[in-house]
Amino acid sequence: MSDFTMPSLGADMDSGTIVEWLVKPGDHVQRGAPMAVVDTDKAAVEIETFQSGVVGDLLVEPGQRVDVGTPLATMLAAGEAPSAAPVSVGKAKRPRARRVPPPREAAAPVPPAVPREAEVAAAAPPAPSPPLRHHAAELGVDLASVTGTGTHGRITRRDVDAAAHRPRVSPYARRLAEELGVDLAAVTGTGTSGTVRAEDVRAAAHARPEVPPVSTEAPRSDRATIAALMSRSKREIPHYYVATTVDMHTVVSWLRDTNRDRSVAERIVPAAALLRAVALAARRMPQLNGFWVDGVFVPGEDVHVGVAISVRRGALVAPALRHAADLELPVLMQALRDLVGRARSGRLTRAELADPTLTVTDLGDQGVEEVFGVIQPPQVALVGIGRLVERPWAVDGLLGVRPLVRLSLSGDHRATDGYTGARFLATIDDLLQHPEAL
Amino acid sequence: MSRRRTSATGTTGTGAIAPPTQHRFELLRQMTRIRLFEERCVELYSATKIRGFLHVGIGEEAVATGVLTVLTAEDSIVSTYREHGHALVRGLSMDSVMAEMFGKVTGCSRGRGGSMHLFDVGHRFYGGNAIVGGGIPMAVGIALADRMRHQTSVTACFFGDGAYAEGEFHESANLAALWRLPLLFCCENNLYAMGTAIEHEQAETDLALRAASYGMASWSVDGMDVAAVEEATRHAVERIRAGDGPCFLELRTYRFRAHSMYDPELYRDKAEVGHWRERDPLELLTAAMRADGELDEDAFEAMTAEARAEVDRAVDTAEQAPFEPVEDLTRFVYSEAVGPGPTRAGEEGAGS
Amino acid sequence: MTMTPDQARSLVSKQIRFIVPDADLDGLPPDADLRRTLELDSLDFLEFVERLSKDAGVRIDEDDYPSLATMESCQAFLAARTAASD
Amino acid sequence: MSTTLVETTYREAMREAMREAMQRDERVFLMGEDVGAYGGCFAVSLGLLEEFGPERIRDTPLSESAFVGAGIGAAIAGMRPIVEIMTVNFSLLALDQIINNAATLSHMSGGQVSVPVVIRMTTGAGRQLAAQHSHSLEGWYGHIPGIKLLAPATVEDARGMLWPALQDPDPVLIFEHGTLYPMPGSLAPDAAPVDISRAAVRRPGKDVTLLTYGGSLPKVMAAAEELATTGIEPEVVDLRVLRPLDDETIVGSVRRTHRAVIVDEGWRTGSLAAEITTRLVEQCFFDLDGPVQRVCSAEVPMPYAKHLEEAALPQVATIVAAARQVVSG
Repeated sequence: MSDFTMPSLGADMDSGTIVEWLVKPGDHVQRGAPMAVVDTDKAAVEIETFQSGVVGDLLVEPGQRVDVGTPLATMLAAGEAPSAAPVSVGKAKRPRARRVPPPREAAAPVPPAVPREAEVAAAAPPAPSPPLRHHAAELGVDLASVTGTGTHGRITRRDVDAAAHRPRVSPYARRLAEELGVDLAAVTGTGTSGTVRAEDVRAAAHARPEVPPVSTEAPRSDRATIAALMSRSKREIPHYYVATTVDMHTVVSWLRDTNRDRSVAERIVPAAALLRAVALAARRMPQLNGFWVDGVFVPGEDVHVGVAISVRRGALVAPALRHAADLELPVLMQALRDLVGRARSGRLTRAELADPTLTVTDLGDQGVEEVFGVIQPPQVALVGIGRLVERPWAVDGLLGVRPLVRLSLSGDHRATDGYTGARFLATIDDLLQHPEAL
Repeated sequence: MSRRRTSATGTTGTGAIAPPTQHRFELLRQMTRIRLFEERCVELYSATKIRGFLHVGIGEEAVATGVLTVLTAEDSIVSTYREHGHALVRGLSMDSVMAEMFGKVTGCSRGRGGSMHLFDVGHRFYGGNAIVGGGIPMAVGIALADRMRHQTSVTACFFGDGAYAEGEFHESANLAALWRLPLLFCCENNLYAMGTAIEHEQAETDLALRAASYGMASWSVDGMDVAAVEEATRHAVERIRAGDGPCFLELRTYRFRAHSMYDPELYRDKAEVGHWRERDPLELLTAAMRADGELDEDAFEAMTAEARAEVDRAVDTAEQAPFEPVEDLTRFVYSEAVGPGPTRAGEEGAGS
Repeated sequence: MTMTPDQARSLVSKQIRFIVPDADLDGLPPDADLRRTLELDSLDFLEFVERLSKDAGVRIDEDDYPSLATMESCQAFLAARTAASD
Repeated sequence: MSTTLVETTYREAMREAMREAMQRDERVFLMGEDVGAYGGCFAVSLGLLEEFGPERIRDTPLSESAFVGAGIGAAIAGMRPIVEIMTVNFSLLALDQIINNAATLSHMSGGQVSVPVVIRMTTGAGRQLAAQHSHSLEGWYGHIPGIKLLAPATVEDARGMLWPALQDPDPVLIFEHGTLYPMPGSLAPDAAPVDISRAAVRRPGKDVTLLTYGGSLPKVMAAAEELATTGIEPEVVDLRVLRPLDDETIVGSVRRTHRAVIVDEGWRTGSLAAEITTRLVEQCFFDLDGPVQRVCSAEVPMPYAKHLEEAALPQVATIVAAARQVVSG
């Protein structure tokens, strides 16, 4: 026993309606014989059987729509008896091609439209379109307060933007502003209808006052926040300062040797060695590695050295070189390069911008020999590094020329005293004399 | 360059000299393979295994078989969307054609062409073509290339009575005749351009008569009698190889089923179909062989069973065959970096 | 193949522009100290050296750093270093 | 190697390219309307019939579909035909062969069939030939995967693009702007083939990128000179290849100048200029300091009267204005 199923008569046909059966149960049919007429929404087509045999039960009534593949009748091998009662055989009225949708219930009577004020005044400008109303709401602009510059006083999108003081900014200008830390709200556009363009942003960036030589920056680089932080630091933190000169000869010559057989990409700069020494010293003297909060020193859970980085055009950020005490010198070097690169392209992670446990300001490249930095609350220490410079220096009683660097420490006298600060610098100095251990 | 105005338009009757028995049995085998293959395709389409468009040539088997049995390996074929018979007789494996219908990567066009675009450059089968008359100008070009390289190969180009009305046919017929190209125009006149009877689409329905006006030899042939088709083709191909320029065959035939899978056939009545069924090309040949006492019934039965098994195998392999990985979607939009040496038709042609 | 001054100049400018995109190189005097005028700190300079050596295909050791102080000296250095490899 | 340059024209450069190709490769032949006895509608193939004979310089009946299709068929069967369609306006009659066969066969046949045919056609307006003889349809053809499009705008490209195009295993369409044929230029006697995959910076600059191709290049270069006198340094990019577009050069330039003006003789809607603008918005959005400007033909059937045609076509003045608009605007 097998099934005679609804065939697919075209790529876009997924169901059909039996119009009329051309056979009845018990009929002997040859392969290819027409079995029924099917309506496929486009026309009535005869469908044929692919097997010879005896028609069994007709499973689908004329007028019934079924999916392609649905069994329409059973087919018996010769001799099998049909089981169920025969389905009514006959011609059903051909269903109209498109089924008329049932009449909808009488629609609820529409209340007479209350004329909005805009429609009352015949000469009033056309009401703002829904998307425009949405845009205005988004920007918190009260449309009633906006006078339209469009035809017949129609309010245009530009009117809404102008009302919301949203300057139109070219994409390049918007990117430049972000890179240069320029606040777009403060920039006047010289383009058509006040559009802010790249040169406007550059002009704004140049007009900014010079960066104070000494202070470190809070992670947020805009001027107002830094100013608040620095004045709070000076107001609240009793700074003490200690400094020393470190003979960098051993470090510098060690670096020259190891760099000789390193590719340029893996070379290590003195600044990295200094950072490494500070990190190791901070691990040895945890009292300088933490925060002064509500009158109590809270030690940092690990050493995260804040590195003051100058982003182009004077802006400064001090993201943390995390777990610096665990980073071998070559690894720290690459981490440093990566950190600086990302800082400059504005892609620092949240963790990196969170508070370092102490900060280092290396202004050697800017040419100063000694730095007296302002501690960044709530930290309790800041290490200042000057320029590496060749100087006459007594070596075992003889006069020689040595590469020297001035290290300084600004300490929060509430958390530590000059004694600890001095020992901290001495520790850094000692670490720098054994570079291979860095 | 005088052009002999030959325009024999006589119809060759069925009294052709009977080819040796073995050859007639092979013709019967080819026609049986086509018939069983296409009948199975109709079932597979109804069961949604094959999608898109499906145009079967059940009833026109004698045309493909009669023409292609004359051509040699060096000759080329350009066909249309009703091409399964041409492809199978030309030598495309039934597995590769069925796989193509299933859209599998093992299909002869990697599943990208489907029923209307079967390709096999190894057999110089330059595809079906879904644009009515679209392949004809290309066939002119293939013939032109062969002629320019002084080769005696022939290009056979199949098209229907519908294509006969396309501008591309007229331009090509004129160009081929003008340049005396080795091209065989095979017009499968099945009396209907989809749903339009020939008298509603051609002002003059004697297509061979009109073809002669381009200055090429033209014949009308009984497209249901494979022997007649073969004889006419042999005659035309001899003239072409001799450099007499293109020939035109009007092969009068009939398709027993609808134009395509979806076609309520409102345009013709059952009686006409019944009348043409009486001259089913398979039955004509078996009757002729039986009359001449040349039909070995057991061999005939075995051959039919083997053809049916061949179709079953093709369907099974097609069902298991993989689809082309989606990552290959853009491959071959442009030819892939091909090393030196004749690996593609373009190059082979130059080499041979 | 010895590098001409112009080629050297465009090569050096290209590397600098990676680090300081809007550096005003055209107005830069040939003898101006690159590190100071363009505010290149030690890491910037290291990256400059790294890119220059890769792009020019020449080896640059730490001892060579002084000869990359100005545009002029870079041109001379690159000419010499590429001539040496002829 | 004699370095003395030879004075020639765009037309003669293309003719020399065809002569050299036919001398070097016996599979190469030229087919098209009036390419033989008449010497080519624009005299590009003058003298070739006498040199190569009627077998390889084949005049065709006015049957674009047939002879373009024949070119495709001959390419499939191993030849390397150059099919000349007199003008892009008549190529509409052969679109079915170009799109449904030439561009499609390789992919649809699963890589079995390749169609190494070169189809050359004259294009563009500016010679008062009125609407039916003045179309610029590069934008249409640039829409079709499976073919490559070249627009030689210089004598050097006219001489050097044909040989690599003939070596290409896929169909290559070469658009020759009608006004360029008499353009003078100098070439080395044995001019080498040129690259056919990259755009070219014809004039380096920094304030705005002027992108163009084919017949518009001379006008854009003139506009660039005029802008330079007013302190604006434009960079002129000649696309040379219209499919596939050389995004790297286009985007690279606009990333440096932050402003773009595209000059395209096609109608603005759905033009090559529209496609390039979209790619700039996709790939250089954050580098754009002003909206991309397009200088295209007015969306009208090209009028016959000179003053109307000039008003409809991109001109030096309109290019300068567009550049100034995006720089200062």
